[in-house]
Amino acid sequence: MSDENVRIGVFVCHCGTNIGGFVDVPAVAKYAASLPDVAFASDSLYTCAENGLASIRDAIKDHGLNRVVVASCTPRTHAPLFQAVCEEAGLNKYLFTFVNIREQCSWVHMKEKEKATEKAKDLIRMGVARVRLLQAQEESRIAVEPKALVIGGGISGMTTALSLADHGFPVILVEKDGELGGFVRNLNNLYLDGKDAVETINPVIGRVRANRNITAFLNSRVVKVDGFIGNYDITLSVDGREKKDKVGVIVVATGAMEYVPYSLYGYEQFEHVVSLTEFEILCKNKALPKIHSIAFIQCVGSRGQDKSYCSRICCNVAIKNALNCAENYKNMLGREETGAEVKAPVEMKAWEEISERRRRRRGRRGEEEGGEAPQAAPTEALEITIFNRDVMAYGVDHELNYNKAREEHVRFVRYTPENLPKVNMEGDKLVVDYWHDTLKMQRKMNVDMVVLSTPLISQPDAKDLSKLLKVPLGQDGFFLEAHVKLRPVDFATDGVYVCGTAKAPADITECVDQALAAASRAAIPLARGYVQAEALTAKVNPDICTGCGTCEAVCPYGAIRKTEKGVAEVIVAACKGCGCCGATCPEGAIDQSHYTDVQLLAEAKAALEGVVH
Amino acid sequence: MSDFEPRIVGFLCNWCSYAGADLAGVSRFQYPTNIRSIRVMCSTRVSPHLLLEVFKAGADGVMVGGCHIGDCHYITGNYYTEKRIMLTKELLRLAGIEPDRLRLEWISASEGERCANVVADFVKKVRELGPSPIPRDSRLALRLDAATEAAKVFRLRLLSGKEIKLTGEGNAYGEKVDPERFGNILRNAAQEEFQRNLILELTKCSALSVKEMAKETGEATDATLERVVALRSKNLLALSVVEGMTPKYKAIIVGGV
Amino acid sequence: MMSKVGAVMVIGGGISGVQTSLDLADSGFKVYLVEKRASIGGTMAQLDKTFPTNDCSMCIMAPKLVAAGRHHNIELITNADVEEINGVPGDFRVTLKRRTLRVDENKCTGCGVCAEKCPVETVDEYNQGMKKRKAIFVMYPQAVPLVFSIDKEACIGCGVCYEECRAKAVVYEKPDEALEISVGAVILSPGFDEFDARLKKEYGYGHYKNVVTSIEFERMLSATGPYFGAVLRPSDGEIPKKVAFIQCVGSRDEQVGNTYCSSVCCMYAIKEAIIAGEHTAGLKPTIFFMDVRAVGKEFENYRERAEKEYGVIIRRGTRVASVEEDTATKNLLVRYSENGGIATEEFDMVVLSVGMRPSEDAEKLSRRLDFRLNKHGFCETDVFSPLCTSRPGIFVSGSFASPKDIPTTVAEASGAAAKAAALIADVRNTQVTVKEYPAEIDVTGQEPRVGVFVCHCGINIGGVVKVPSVVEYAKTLPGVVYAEENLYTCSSDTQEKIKAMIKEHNLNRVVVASCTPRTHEPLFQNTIREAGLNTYLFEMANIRDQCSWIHMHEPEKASKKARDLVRMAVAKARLLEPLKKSSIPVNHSTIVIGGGLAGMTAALEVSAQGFPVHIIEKTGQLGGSLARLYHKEGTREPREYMNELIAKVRDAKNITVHLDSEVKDVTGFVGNFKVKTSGDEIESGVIIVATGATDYKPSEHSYGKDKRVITQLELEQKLEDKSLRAKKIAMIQCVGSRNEQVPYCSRICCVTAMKNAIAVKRQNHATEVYVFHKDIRTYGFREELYKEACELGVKFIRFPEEDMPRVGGNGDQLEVIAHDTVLGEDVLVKPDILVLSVGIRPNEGNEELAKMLKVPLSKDKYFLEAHMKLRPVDFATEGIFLAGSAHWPKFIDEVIAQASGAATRAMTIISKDELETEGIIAAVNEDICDGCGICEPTCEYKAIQVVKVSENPERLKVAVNEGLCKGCGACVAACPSGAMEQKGFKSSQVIAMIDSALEGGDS
Amino acid sequence: MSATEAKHEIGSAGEEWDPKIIVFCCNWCSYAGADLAGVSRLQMPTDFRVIRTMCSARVDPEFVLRAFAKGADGVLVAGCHPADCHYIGGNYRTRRRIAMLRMLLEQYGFDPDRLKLEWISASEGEKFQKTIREFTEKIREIGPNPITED
Repeated sequence: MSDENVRIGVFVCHCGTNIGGFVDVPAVAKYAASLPDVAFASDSLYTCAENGLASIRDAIKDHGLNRVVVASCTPRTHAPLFQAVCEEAGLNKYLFTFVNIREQCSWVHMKEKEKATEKAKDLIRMGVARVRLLQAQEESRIAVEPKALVIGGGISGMTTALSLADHGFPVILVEKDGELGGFVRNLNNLYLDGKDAVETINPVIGRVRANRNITAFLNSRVVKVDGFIGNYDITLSVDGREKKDKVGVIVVATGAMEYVPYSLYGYEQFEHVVSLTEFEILCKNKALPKIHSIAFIQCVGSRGQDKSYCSRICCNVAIKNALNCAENYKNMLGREETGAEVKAPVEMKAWEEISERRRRRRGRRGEEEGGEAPQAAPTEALEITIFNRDVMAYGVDHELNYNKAREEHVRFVRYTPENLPKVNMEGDKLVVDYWHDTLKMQRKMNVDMVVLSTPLISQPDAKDLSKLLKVPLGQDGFFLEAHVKLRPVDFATDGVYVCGTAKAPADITECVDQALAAASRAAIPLARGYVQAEALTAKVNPDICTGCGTCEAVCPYGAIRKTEKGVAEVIVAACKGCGCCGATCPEGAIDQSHYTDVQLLAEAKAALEGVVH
Repeated sequence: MSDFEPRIVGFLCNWCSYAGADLAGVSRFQYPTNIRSIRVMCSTRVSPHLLLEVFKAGADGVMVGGCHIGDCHYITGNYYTEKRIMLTKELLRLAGIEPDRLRLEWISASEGERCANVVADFVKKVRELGPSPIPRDSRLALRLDAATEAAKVFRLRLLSGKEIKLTGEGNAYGEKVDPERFGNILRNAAQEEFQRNLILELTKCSALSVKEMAKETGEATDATLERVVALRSKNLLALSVVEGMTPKYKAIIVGGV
Repeated sequence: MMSKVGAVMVIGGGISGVQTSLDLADSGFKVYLVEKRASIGGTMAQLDKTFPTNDCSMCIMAPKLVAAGRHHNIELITNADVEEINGVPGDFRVTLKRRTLRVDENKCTGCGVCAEKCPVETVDEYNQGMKKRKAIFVMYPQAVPLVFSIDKEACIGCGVCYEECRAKAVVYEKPDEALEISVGAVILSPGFDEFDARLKKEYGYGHYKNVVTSIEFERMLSATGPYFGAVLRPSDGEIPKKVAFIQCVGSRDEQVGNTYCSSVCCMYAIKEAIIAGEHTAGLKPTIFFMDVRAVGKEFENYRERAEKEYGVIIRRGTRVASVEEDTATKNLLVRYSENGGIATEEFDMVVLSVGMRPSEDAEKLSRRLDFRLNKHGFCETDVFSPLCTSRPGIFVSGSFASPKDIPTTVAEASGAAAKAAALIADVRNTQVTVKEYPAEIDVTGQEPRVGVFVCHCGINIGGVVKVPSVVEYAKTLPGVVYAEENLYTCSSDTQEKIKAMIKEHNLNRVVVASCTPRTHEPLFQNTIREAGLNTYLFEMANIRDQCSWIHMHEPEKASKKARDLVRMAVAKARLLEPLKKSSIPVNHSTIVIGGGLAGMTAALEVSAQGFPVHIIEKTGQLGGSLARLYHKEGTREPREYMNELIAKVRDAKNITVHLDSEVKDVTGFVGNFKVKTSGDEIESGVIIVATGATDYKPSEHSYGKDKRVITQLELEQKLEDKSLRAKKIAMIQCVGSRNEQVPYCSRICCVTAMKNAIAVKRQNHATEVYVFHKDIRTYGFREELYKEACELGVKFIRFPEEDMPRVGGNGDQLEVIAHDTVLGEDVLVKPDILVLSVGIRPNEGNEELAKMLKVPLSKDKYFLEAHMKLRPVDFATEGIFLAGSAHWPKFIDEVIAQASGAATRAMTIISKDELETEGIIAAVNEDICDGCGICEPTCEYKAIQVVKVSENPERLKVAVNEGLCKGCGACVAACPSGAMEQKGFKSSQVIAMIDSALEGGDS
Repeated sequence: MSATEAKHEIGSAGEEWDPKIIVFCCNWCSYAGADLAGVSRLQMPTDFRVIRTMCSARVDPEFVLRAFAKGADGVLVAGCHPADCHYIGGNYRTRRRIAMLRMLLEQYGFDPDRLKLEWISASEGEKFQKTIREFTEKIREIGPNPITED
């Protein structure tokens, strides 16, 4: 194309009187005809009307045009229409330039016809300067490997995997633990429906196991990811052995973990101070000691204490547990308290499980004894207190539960961040020392057990995974979606999706919502079988590039990688063509097709033509 | 001066500012005709040397319009735009051209009225500044050439491209670089590269002594000697002749022997 | 018995440390060379030229640095500090902290792309801040090891070096390392620091742009410096017309607390003045001296040439009071004392000759290693044990003990090695490694099968030269059976690849096209040797330093050139032949000629390491001139020390003393000398010349006729036996020195005069002492003697260079009349006794001995060493060494250090069972040679002799002594019949390259 | 400075004839100086080809004559500065030999300036560059080797 003589056609639109009323369109068209390389120029009442389009088609054929400029309204709405006409006439649609003389000329300069006309001429001159330098672009399609990788075997990951598998796509499910189920396995019963957590999740695990489209790997993790949407070469470490595969999309569902409230409120200092998850384990295993009173302290470590955010679910969980305690306390007691109802090993296991968790975190073998059930005399009714900053029982049903808890005489005591409650041991009694904000006085409360409501925090290996996948993490270490409102389960990088608590604290319902959303987003390229690559991508000149990596770092789409020779390469399938890399490249080795430096500068210079030097 | 009609080139991002400008039209908000806009996909596309080239071509003002921070269609593009404009203004300042001739505005797709107001205001401002001195002042033009060349230098572009990462996310050591320290390094680098390129521009045609260079660049002679040392060690400048006790230097044209 | 460790730690990697390390490593000890900076080289690496030969500093030093870097028994530990030391002499454990380079030195190829791309510019210390360097850097281009490091202070962590490094050598989070190393001995050579000229406020350094220090000036003079060797005014880049050198800045200056003389500044100022004039036409240097202390070999002559040939203006006896700046011109007004008044002169530039001060680490080191510093802050040593610190097992060399110049430092470095070696001599060869290679493949008769490996060097070559095209082209060349490209041919995985390819393709020649053979040839030679090929079946094409880097903007032409260079290399490679290094058995004994202080010291050092020694002494007793010295040195008398030495020599079982014995004939060569003396015939591996020198017997001033006229030695004798009777004594310096017949300075007479003057004053304070002198040359800590004499009231009268005092008087009264340059008029002194400070003269027999040994004499008839700076105790002829006053007049401590040094150098030979000859040597084709002998004088190493053909005594031929030949090839080019050849550079090989360069090639 | 600009500059420098120049460098000084020129990225014409010898004294007159006979347009011999020779006095011999060769060349009807001797030390990268530039320029002035034309 570059060898050919440039023959430009300019079509100026009156847009009824929208343009014609304020700009001397015939004069503009006449001026356009006088510009170098312009082989044809005309004006029409409505260029976008069928006859206007036909005239373009004919002119391309009759005058052998190989570049087209339409001067009318805005490319944002009308460019596709004219581009289609060009293609119909056998002209590559990228050899077309749109000049906006309506929205950005006639309509905004309605009282200055002469100047508006001059401006319209200038704009067309700029368009002509630009179109002269344009080159045909190919839009390529890139095949998609119809297979998905889901990272994380918790409720989110399993749900995504099942959904994708039900769409008929093979799914690789990677779980780092020895079993599926994730965090939910720790929980007792679930709020709202009150069902046992394990009973809820077990059927899901069963369905995953049974699904032929799902290959689940336990004790495994992702160690390497190369490629881009539709074509990821992944390397897994399964039981320490490397395993390679190829997938088209990746869903991150790595979940979250519990914050450990070291040195807060006597945790690990006093026996009956437990974290929320530990409490759930006790309840789940029916290993609660006999107690008279229990206190829940909310927002331990969150909302500005250590983590800045609210963990969203803890208030509702605390209410659930309060209600459990009020209504069903006896069913959760350990053996000594209830006779022979529960078998000893289960009971022992609960405390072992807890201390084992604690030991693991500390990284040393605990010297403390296993898990002797704490001794406390049972009473008729349990006194339940929830120390809170605000009760965030959002939504319809949770608020009802909140009301119910109050009816059950659960006490809600508000504290402020300036006056945090303190947990001490006085004699053999746990004491919560707190500031009563309503009474404006310091008070003490004897309790038998304190439950610390700790937030969910990001997985410690999230950073590594984010680097592997070239997707970002937010401030708090959770994965950061492409857009908080409109693209909640996408990453900016095409082909990678996120759901569940990997993104932020969420409850099971929300996780499942997101998981299904992620599955349906991920299914799109899989179902289509190809990705339409952006034609207007960045292009690297490998002879100039030295591989400094600056472009790689600024690209929000992870669309640049290094070749074996160490120079940058644009992943066409992932590039969105914003041009950031080109403007950044310290070597000037990257240009953006269709918006090259030369083209932009030609356009700008055309605007300034006539400036006296 | 009253008949002065500023020539203003606008670079508008496709998704916000260009749409905002369209909305101004659809809503018939009137503004002066002086602006000639160029549509780019993202404001981040506009690199400093490109902007300086536009000034070289004689623009009285250049406006760059992008999405509001946080709203960029390309997620983070406009953060870089902001840094680039800052660097460009610094280079304009060094060259001796009013940085106010360059304006960055965030205009969303819904801000048609604002778009009209911003353009009107900028036209007014540029009118006050008067015509660009570049077409008439060859000395300034040379300085602008030097600024443009400086904007192409690897070091400056690298620093500018890394600023957000280093001050925001953290550097190779996992530390965040103090923005003030980084700013100083960048400004310093901009000045050094500008002055070095100015010396190269000055010595392209005739050999100059350190004193003669200093007279043109406006820097002290000892600082100028440091520039000469740096340029010589990069093989961009060579000793041409010694006149009496005065060595004179000439720029090396790449590829020339 | 305590177990000893056969390894030595050398702390400080300047020229001193490098020399010590090489000597020890060559004598069978493992060496850990610890350097606090990232590269070795020290101060000498910063210098442009060296006095008095104007040798290029880097040219002569770089081979040593490379040798130290490559020596398999030297482990360089750079960027490291000593933390603590435990244990006893012979078995120390040293803890080191190695500060991280943040670059993996095993991966870094030194290609420099990282520094090119690094966006942060910061102060370049190597260039004294006159230039900038990057945050990732090497100190200088020739640095050893050539490993880049990150300056964390300056680094902003942008990550570009990591990205650009194709070798993936940048590791930002690399931690510091703690090392614990067992060694038998420690040698300290951390050097000195320059005096901070800012402290001399009156000279305005730091405020006035055009006042620079001498080391900054040195960088200006250097071709690799900021101004490419030109002298420019930092204020405006103009060439200064008038440059003033101000001496003794921070030396001989009680005000700043440094009472000593820095010993080297006079000479380096003269050198810088000469070189500045050479580099920059029209520049006129003036040097403001208090005294010109040109005490070394050839120094006085150098000074004279500076004045007469180079027009350097020398102002003596001046002290500069202040420097002021003209704020408009930035010129400098130098105010100085002259003729009792104050004079002012305007200059364009002022150079401050800054003195040496103790290394900033001295204090810390002395605490951590528990040895004492002297009152000046230098390492404490004793006159009779100049290389020992106060802690046994820790030795010292170089300017860490006192300010000194390079030759003295190098001699000491070798000397310190002797001390350490003696301590652990019985565990020699226990820690060193000998590399085992597979048997060599016999390639004789095989067709050449050349393998070509072309390096990208990251983007250094590949960014300009189309490497694939070079590889494809190489494949088309005759004899080439294999070619490939590598990202880095020097990386360790590529070495494995090369070996594998040699096996797979039966390669019998290897060509690597990459960087320079000067640094990388040994690496590849080792690789092919490991694959069973003779190391000489290797050839390199330098397509980086001499192609891609110098033709960066012409990729097409550079690619063509690279192809040409590969073709040339292949052309030579086809003709390469395996070379055998033959070995010569070594006789383990040493002959020391001369039984004075130098001879005995050298003999004892050698004997202490367990090797037999023969001392050949001309007279009937040992001791030499030491017998006539009485003044205490520290706490002991020289005579006492002498007797101790003699007793030690007598007691040493492996020392044989041949008294009344003279050398009559010397035959043989290194490893196998035969020396015929008046009585015996002795065989030895090496010879140490320690024949000393003679006092000048004056004829001036009625000496010998008038009993009141005596020499300093005679005065010393009188002081010793308390027979001195005089109210007024006059001393005249430079009698028989620094005149037309004997142009040199005898180095020691000023100090002798000071000692005697002080002793006179001490015996009777009322005695007046007048010293007539040209300069007082009490260099180093000896300056304190001068100071003491002044304080005791000794009067000093400076007379002009060419106007000696006149001695007269009528019978009863001696009269000395001299022109006093300070007063500007004649003065008359009427002494009771006139003492002549007579110079030292070379021995009469030097010429004869030199002829027998085939070693040269200097024009002053002292023995001439192989190289003034870096081989001060070697002769060019291998196996013969030099110590003591036979080399040049010197003080006791200097003699001891030098003699120890000579012993170490000898040890590098006699500690081996056999010597390996060079591979690249001359060889004669006896069928063609007709024994014309034209080649004989061309050989600087006396390796060629015309001999009779044994079968046909009528015919003459030439024989090459393989042990002596260094392989320069001069004889080959001289041979008129073409009988002489240079192995590895045969004419046919070079011609093949010429032809290949000029014939065709691709287009 | 763009690539196109660079091309233009090259194109303008006489394209018709590229001289062939052989450079003998001694291993210790001149070859090291040439390396330093590279390390310092000093740019120079591409027309020369370096052959390394251990000492400049190794440069046999035969080598020089052979080079001219084979069509070399210029021969440059580079060694250590006088007194700096790694082999003590080799370069003095070189100096005499080159002087003799230049006389010889003249007798053969060759321009003796086609043969040049230069002292270049290991730290004189810039001198190496200057020497190559000037010598190439000189050879361009003198023109092609007459042997190739005959």
